[in-house]
Amino acid sequence: MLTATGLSCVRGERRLFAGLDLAVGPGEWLHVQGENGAGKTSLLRILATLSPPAEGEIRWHNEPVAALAEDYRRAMLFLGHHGAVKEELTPLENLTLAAQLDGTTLDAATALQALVRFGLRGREDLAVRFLSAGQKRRVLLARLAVRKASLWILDEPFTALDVKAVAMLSGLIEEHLAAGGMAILTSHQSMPLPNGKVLSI
Amino acid sequence: MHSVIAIIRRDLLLAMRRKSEVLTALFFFIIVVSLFPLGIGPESALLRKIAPGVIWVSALLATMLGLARLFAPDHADGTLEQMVLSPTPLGLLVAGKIVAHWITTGLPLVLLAPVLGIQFDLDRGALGILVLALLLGTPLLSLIGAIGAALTLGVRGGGVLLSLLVLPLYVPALIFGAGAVESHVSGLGAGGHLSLLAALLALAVFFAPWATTAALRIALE
Amino acid sequence: MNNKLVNWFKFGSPQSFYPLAGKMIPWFWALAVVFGIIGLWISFFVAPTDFQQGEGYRIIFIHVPAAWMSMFLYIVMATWAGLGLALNTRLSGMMAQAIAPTGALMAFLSLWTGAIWGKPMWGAWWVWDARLTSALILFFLYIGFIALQAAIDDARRADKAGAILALVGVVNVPIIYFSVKWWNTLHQGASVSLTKAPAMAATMLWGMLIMALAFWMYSIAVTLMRVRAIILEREAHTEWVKNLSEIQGEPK
Amino acid sequence: MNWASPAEFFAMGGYALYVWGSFGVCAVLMILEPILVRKRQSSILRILRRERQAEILDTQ
Repeated sequence: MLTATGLSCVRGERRLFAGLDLAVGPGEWLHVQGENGAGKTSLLRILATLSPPAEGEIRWHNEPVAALAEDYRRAMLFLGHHGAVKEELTPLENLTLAAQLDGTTLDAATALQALVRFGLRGREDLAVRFLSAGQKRRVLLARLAVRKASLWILDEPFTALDVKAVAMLSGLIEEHLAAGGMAILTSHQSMPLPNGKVLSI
Repeated sequence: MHSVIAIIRRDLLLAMRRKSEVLTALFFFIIVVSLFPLGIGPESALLRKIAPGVIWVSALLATMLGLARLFAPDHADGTLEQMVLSPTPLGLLVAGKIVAHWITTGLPLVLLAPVLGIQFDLDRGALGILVLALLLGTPLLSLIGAIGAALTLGVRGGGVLLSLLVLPLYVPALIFGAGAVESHVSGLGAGGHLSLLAALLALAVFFAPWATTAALRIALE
Repeated sequence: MNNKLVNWFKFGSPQSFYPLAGKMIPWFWALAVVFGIIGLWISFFVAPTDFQQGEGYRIIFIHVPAAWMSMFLYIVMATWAGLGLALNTRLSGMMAQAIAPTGALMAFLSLWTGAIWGKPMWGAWWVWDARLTSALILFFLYIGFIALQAAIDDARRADKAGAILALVGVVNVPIIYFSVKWWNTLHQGASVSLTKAPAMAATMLWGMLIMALAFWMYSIAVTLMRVRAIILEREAHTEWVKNLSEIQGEPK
Repeated sequence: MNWASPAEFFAMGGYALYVWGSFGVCAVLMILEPILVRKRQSSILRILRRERQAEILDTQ
């Protein structure tokens, strides 16, 4: 259960939003809407503890996230504009190394299975820089599938995806929610997912 | 510990895939050192005297060359954010990256230095001290440099600014490092210099990852 | 106790510090001028001619205070920066930013006067003397701090990054000074020293102290002036700045 | 008193260039710095006044 109360964000001299409250429970997802520059990304970065809020508090299962530190970071997965995918490494290496940096191990079979699921069969050993933009995003989807986290914070996850990949991602998120996970997403288009709570800033 | 080894392995793997960057710094080092005799003249007495200083200054510059790219690629592709959000403490991951940086830039310099020292007619004892001093000094350069690299991350004119910030902080390493060989040659013994260098290294090992981590968090805010 | 803390935080906000600084500036200028006149009078008319260095030694009366101030200001700057990092107060970063140029000026003056003094005494404009070399590096550290802050657009981020640099610098300054000194003795540096003038007379010491006070007051006055400008630049769009009487007037 | 005449004072026992070179540069810089800071202050004040006036014109 993630709750935030009275969040505000100041960028430079501008106050992007103030007094923002939100709550996401198991099996729920939150759609953060807003115009360009309204502070969607800033909100997600605050929720991910990348930047501190100017005011307000974020709680995870009723404990302040600042006190939880590692435990919160283990339970949460944040994907920003950039994919955190290394161009020089192969999709397989990317997946296993990312898991190791998180302090977990990922066996090759599971990683391979995830890559195949997202249509990257035959590309596992090709450096990512030889993949197309859409295929690079699919590597990220595979990472979502293998990383065990109960809270997903995804910034514009549907950009640069073709119809098939959009279906795959929404399937993945639905699966995650059905298993009691939580998700916070931003997007300026309408979401191909049912029953979301909407937060407009 | 597991993830520290993972990040060292990852950075070494990346360096292997982008060999040109590592090799450029290395050849830069070789060329700069080799240019000095051409500018100064071939008298071996003079060359012996300037050798430690020349090799050390070139090592500083060669280290600077790769520093700007220590965190920049990770920053650009979002890996740095994932490192900050990793359950592993950021300080450990940063320490791992610094170790990897040293293995790809510092260690080759240490291994090459005796070969270049021969160009300057240094005897065997002096070469040994030179290698020892570089072995203690180059990790220090990577550690201090990492602070500068983190501070200038994503900043306008970062590369030039980085050298402005970092080079003055390299002064003690330069003095004790080059001084070790000199005092050995003049018969005073290099022990004092080397132990001071080791003391600086110990201080930097504690202090630099902390400062680098703080600077990285600020850069990402 | 608690009340005092509240007061301290009150003056720690730019809004209340701005008028306070405005009131203090003239007083510090007055003190700077008074001490400056007394100091100059001692340096030229009271202090006797040095039998070894002639009249040239009178440079000491600005060289030493400038050197002291350059080091002292670096520590003060790092302290403000560290406070800003620890307490997250807005004013601290602005103070650090306001001190840096004056500190750099002091470091430059101590370099300039040291070099000029070197010519008649050592016969060279520049001698790699331990004090001059460390002053040079201190000057570089100031320039680095100013350049880093200038390169970062977001003021809060500039403050924090500058604070880390200043703290790293403050740990390094003694190490640098010590290493340069060590290097200098190893290389048989110059034996004449500006501050080791034979039997430093009491009048000389007084002259230097009073000049140092004048430099001190000057630094405070200029820093306060600069911090006022910085406050206005950074808080330009806040209500209290818009309601300042200086802005309510007609534009010239 | 150290000096018999003003000329002697300005000659500084043969060290005129060095002594006046130091004190002169010091004086110039210490006068210049506050002037520059003052300029910075008045330029930001000018901008703020203009902004305020624009705001008044805008609301009228």
